[in-house]
Amino acid sequence: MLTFLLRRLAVAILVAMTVLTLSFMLTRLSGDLAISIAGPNATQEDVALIRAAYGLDRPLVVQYLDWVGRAAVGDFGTSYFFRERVADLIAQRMPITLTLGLVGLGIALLVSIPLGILAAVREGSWVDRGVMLVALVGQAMPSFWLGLLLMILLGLQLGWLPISGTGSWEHYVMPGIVLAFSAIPALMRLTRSGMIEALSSDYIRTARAKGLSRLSILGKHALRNAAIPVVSIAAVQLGFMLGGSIVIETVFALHGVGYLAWESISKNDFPVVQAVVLVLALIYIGLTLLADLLNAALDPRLRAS
Amino acid sequence: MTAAIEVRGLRRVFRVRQGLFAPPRQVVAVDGVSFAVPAGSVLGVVGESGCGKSTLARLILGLLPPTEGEVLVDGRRLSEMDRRARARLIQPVFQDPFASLNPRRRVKDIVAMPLVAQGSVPAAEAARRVAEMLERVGLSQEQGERFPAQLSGGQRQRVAIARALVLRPRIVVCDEPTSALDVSVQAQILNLLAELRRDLGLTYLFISHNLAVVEHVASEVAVMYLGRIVERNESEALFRAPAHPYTRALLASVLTPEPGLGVPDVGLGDTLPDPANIPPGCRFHPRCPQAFGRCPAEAPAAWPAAGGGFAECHLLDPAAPGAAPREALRQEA
Amino acid sequence: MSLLEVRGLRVTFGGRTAAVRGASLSVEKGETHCLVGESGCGKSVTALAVMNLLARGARREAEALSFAGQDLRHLSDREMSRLRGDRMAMIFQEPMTSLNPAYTIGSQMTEVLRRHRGAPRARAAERAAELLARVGITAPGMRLGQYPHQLSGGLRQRVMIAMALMCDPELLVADEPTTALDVTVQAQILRLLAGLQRDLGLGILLITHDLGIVARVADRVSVMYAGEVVESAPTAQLFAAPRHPYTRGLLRCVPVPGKVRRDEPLGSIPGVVPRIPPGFRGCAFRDRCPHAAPACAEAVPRQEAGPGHEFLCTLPPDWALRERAA
Amino acid sequence: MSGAVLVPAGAAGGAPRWLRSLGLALGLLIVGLVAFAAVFGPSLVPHDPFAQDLGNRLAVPVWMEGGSWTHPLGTDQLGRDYLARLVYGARISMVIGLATVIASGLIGTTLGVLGGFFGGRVDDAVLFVITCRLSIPVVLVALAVVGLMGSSFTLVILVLGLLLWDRFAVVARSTTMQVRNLDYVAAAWCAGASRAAILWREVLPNIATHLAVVATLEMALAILLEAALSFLGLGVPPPLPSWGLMIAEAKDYMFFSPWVIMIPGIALFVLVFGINLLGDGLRDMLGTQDAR
Repeated sequence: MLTFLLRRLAVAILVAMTVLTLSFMLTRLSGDLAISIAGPNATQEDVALIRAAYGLDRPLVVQYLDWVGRAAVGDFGTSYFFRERVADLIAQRMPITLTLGLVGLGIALLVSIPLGILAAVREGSWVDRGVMLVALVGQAMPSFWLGLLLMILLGLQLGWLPISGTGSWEHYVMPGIVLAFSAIPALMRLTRSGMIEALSSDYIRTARAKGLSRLSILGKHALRNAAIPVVSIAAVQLGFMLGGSIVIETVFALHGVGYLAWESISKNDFPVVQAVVLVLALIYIGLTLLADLLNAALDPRLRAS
Repeated sequence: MTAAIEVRGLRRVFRVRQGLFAPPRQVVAVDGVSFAVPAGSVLGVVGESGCGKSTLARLILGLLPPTEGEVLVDGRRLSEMDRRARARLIQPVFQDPFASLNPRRRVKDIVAMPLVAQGSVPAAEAARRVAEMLERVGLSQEQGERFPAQLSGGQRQRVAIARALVLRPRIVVCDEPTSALDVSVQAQILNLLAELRRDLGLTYLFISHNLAVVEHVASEVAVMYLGRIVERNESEALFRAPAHPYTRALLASVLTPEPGLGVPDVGLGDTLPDPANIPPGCRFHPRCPQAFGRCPAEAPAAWPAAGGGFAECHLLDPAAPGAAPREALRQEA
Repeated sequence: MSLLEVRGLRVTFGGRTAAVRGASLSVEKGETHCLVGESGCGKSVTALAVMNLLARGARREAEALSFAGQDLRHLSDREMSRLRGDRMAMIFQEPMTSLNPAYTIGSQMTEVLRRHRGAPRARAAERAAELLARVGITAPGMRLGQYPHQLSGGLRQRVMIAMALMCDPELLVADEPTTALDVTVQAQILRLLAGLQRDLGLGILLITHDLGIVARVADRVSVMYAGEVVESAPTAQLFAAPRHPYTRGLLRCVPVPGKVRRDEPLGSIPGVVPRIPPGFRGCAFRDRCPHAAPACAEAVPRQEAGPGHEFLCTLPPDWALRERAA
Repeated sequence: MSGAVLVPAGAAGGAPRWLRSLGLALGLLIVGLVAFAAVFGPSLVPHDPFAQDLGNRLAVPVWMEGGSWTHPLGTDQLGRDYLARLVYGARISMVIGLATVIASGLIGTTLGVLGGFFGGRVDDAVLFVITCRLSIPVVLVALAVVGLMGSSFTLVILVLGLLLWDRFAVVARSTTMQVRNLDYVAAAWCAGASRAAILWREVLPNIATHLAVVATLEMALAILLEAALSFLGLGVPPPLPSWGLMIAEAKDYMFFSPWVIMIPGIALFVLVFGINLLGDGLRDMLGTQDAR
């Protein structure tokens, strides 16, 4: 178990290093950053000034090592646009994005797990078909469009919720619903197929042969095994949802990390962009690690080895 | 008589990696196996799951490289031949007729595959040989046009046999060829294999867990336990007077369809063999009902047994005090 | 009164395929009844139908289906589940997958007693440990805390047997309980079952494809072919004088050490097991039978060939004798 | 002897077949219609999707009060014909979807098949690359790249193609591993077939159907992502009528005339829905095939 953990950790660190490098390379893709930063009306001197100010005149390797060295201690430099330390910016915005992600995941789990179980228990019935249709609809729904529709319906016509902005808990409801929609199909399908697999397994037949009650068969024997992959995928989905929050935060003008990233991209504020990419990737890596741990904790076969 | 196939000191160690920092564990699946099979005869290899008999088959077929040892066909080392030359000498028939045929190809294309792989057989010639082979294994031309999913288990195994024989190899390695089949179909396939061996002068290596089947088809039998051949002898001699306690236990547990005999007590304990943890001394001693002081301490030599074979057991050592093999036999009876 | 009485059992899937077509058998108290046949003959479906464990979409009909005098046909799911695991228990072929990987042996064993007898946890655990010892498992207390994956196949099957015995059942249905095991372990498990039956007076319905097992453990045998019981007899009688051509063919297919010479062909049955279309009439074996006659396409009579020996064929009961004489 | 008894064995039962094939048929119909619109639509619709008519801005569709058949779906905020733009947008979505799937399919399948077939260190490397790819937030990186390099049609395809291969790789890898361990591959090896022949004849045909299912999923995802990028202004550059861009441009008017975002949104939804139906249908067919 310990060696498994260490091995997983080593891989995670390697992945993090690779992403670090990639996020550095990403911002150098466009060629001369100084020109991008300076904007179209800048003079030659302006560009040179910017180049010197941000250390862009140094060799790439030096810039890279400098960035790695600073990033390792949480120093991502200073934003060009906000004139603030990038780390502070992200720290201010992160709670909003995390709240949104958790609200979204919560809604997604509350919807997908009961529906997935219901579909599995009534496999092949109209209930099952209906649930699968919901999954298909969820998969096909463009999140930004759904966001706009909800704004029109819940915000404008019914007036239940604020249309956009950051502040009270009410501001998280619509974005949370939209974000949940992106995770519901996957979680629902997984719950359903996991339950179907469990229900057709030999050990469920054994449980029936033992004369156990239906509740015990479903709730104790089938669900426990079906839940194992769902729990770990839920952690991974949270990672995807945080990554996908950029669209939703922009639609709802929710000032989280995603919105920050979008602003920075529009303003060519590359220190912020590369830092956000890195931080989201690190969170994802952490979540997959967590998923593996949850898996090991839930599955006695993994726990032992 | 020259051996059609000879195996010398074959050994295969698997490294099971458990973690990045933990030292990999060694699993010795096949441990110093040697034998020679005369042309036209059948060597049966028997043993329980995990004894290394399937690994042995894969080593001989070149599907796995051996850690040590050599396989020779007609005195030539297989390791020094290219795969196409090897294919012309030795071919497999596998256990599961559902997994051994490519579901996306027609039967005639499956049977033709070895000819195509040779790269030198003209298409018309290949088609002729495929048709001939299909007929030989009892399949119609019409069945040659079908896909494997449209055939029964027995018919599929006939296809697998046709594919193995289309290159006219000298040796066929049959790895549990009838274990997935019903008894009535098993008999058909066993009869077919016997007929083909006689007609084509084939040599078989017949691997099975079913002793009754091995007794029926093999001229010589090797009993494997935890990677080693613990007893080898002429079929008749081995089944009449098994020398190794493990062989005796195996034979005792064969339930022949003879009513009234009840279920025998095989006298083996609950400890099951673990290839990752091979006991010191005689590897069978933890389960052996006749183990004595020497068994955990010292690996037994291969002592000659009646009938020209051998068994690796201290009880057969003429110098062993108070452990005559006769006594063991009486206890069994 | 038989412990288990099955008459005219029919099982269909989706109304199209008949897996069991009018099978009849009975198991007496303290008797081992073997149901033997090749894959797809309907023997496992019969066992599941008796336990009412058929998959959804399967339909079960019977002229009679009773356990200890109780008609099982009209029991509700709830009533049936009260019987299962209590008075009638079942074990399965795959010991590797038949136990729930997520719970300990102890948890899975005790829940049977807790469910059917409302026994407190401690008493149930006591009983479980006692039974583990009874089926030959050493250190039962330690085993109760272990998970299935920590046990070998043979041990798991012992656990399954112990679990089946938790409530002292009268009938044990065993569906190919040793097929997945090595021969030496198979012998151990079968010995254990025989011993338990002797001691506890269990009635056992043993499903198997292996005629060797049948010969060694059965009191009575029913041979199934294509969803029908084609022959049923006391074990010694069946092996000494089989009447149905299928039984005879099957017995000749089995290589018996010392009986069939090497290099001599084994007896075999030509063709493959057929699939029975709806509305099929006559003998299902006639396509593969060396004695098939036009009459075989009509209704086939059930004939008696001695006390407790029935077979389903158009040939007269003494056909084998006459054939040998001729 | 009566041959009537001998019916070859096959799978029976399952969900009502007509219902399953209904989904598949509906999916095919939708995708077919959109493909038709993408190919022939622009030449069938009388209006130019780029021609502005500032005097006729935000004309309502024909089914609303005041609508007319001149502009059946109305006009946008610059007076451009909505139907013409919608049809042209179908072309953009389909091209981006297909091109992305081809690019990502090639990358992912190659990686996955190599990892699954050769195993060992090759597989470790492939797995590592997949893990790295998965930890990169797709939308963010795509936006950043387009933002830094300037939006263009080809760049969007390139970026999506380079980012969306992960599922191809995962599925190709796991299915190749399964197939590689089957005895027919062993038989081909023993018959002397070359590695290339084994990959091509024994492995690929048996994983192709699984990859087809992934292809539908990825095409749907690519279309949705392109729409999202364009919606955020960092996808297909204006005045190209990407459906996402159409929604973005109409966003300011949606509270007063909701149909301006409904029309392109529904088009997007229906197309993606259809592609997913197709994928589900394929998957079901696979399922029945595997259950021999």
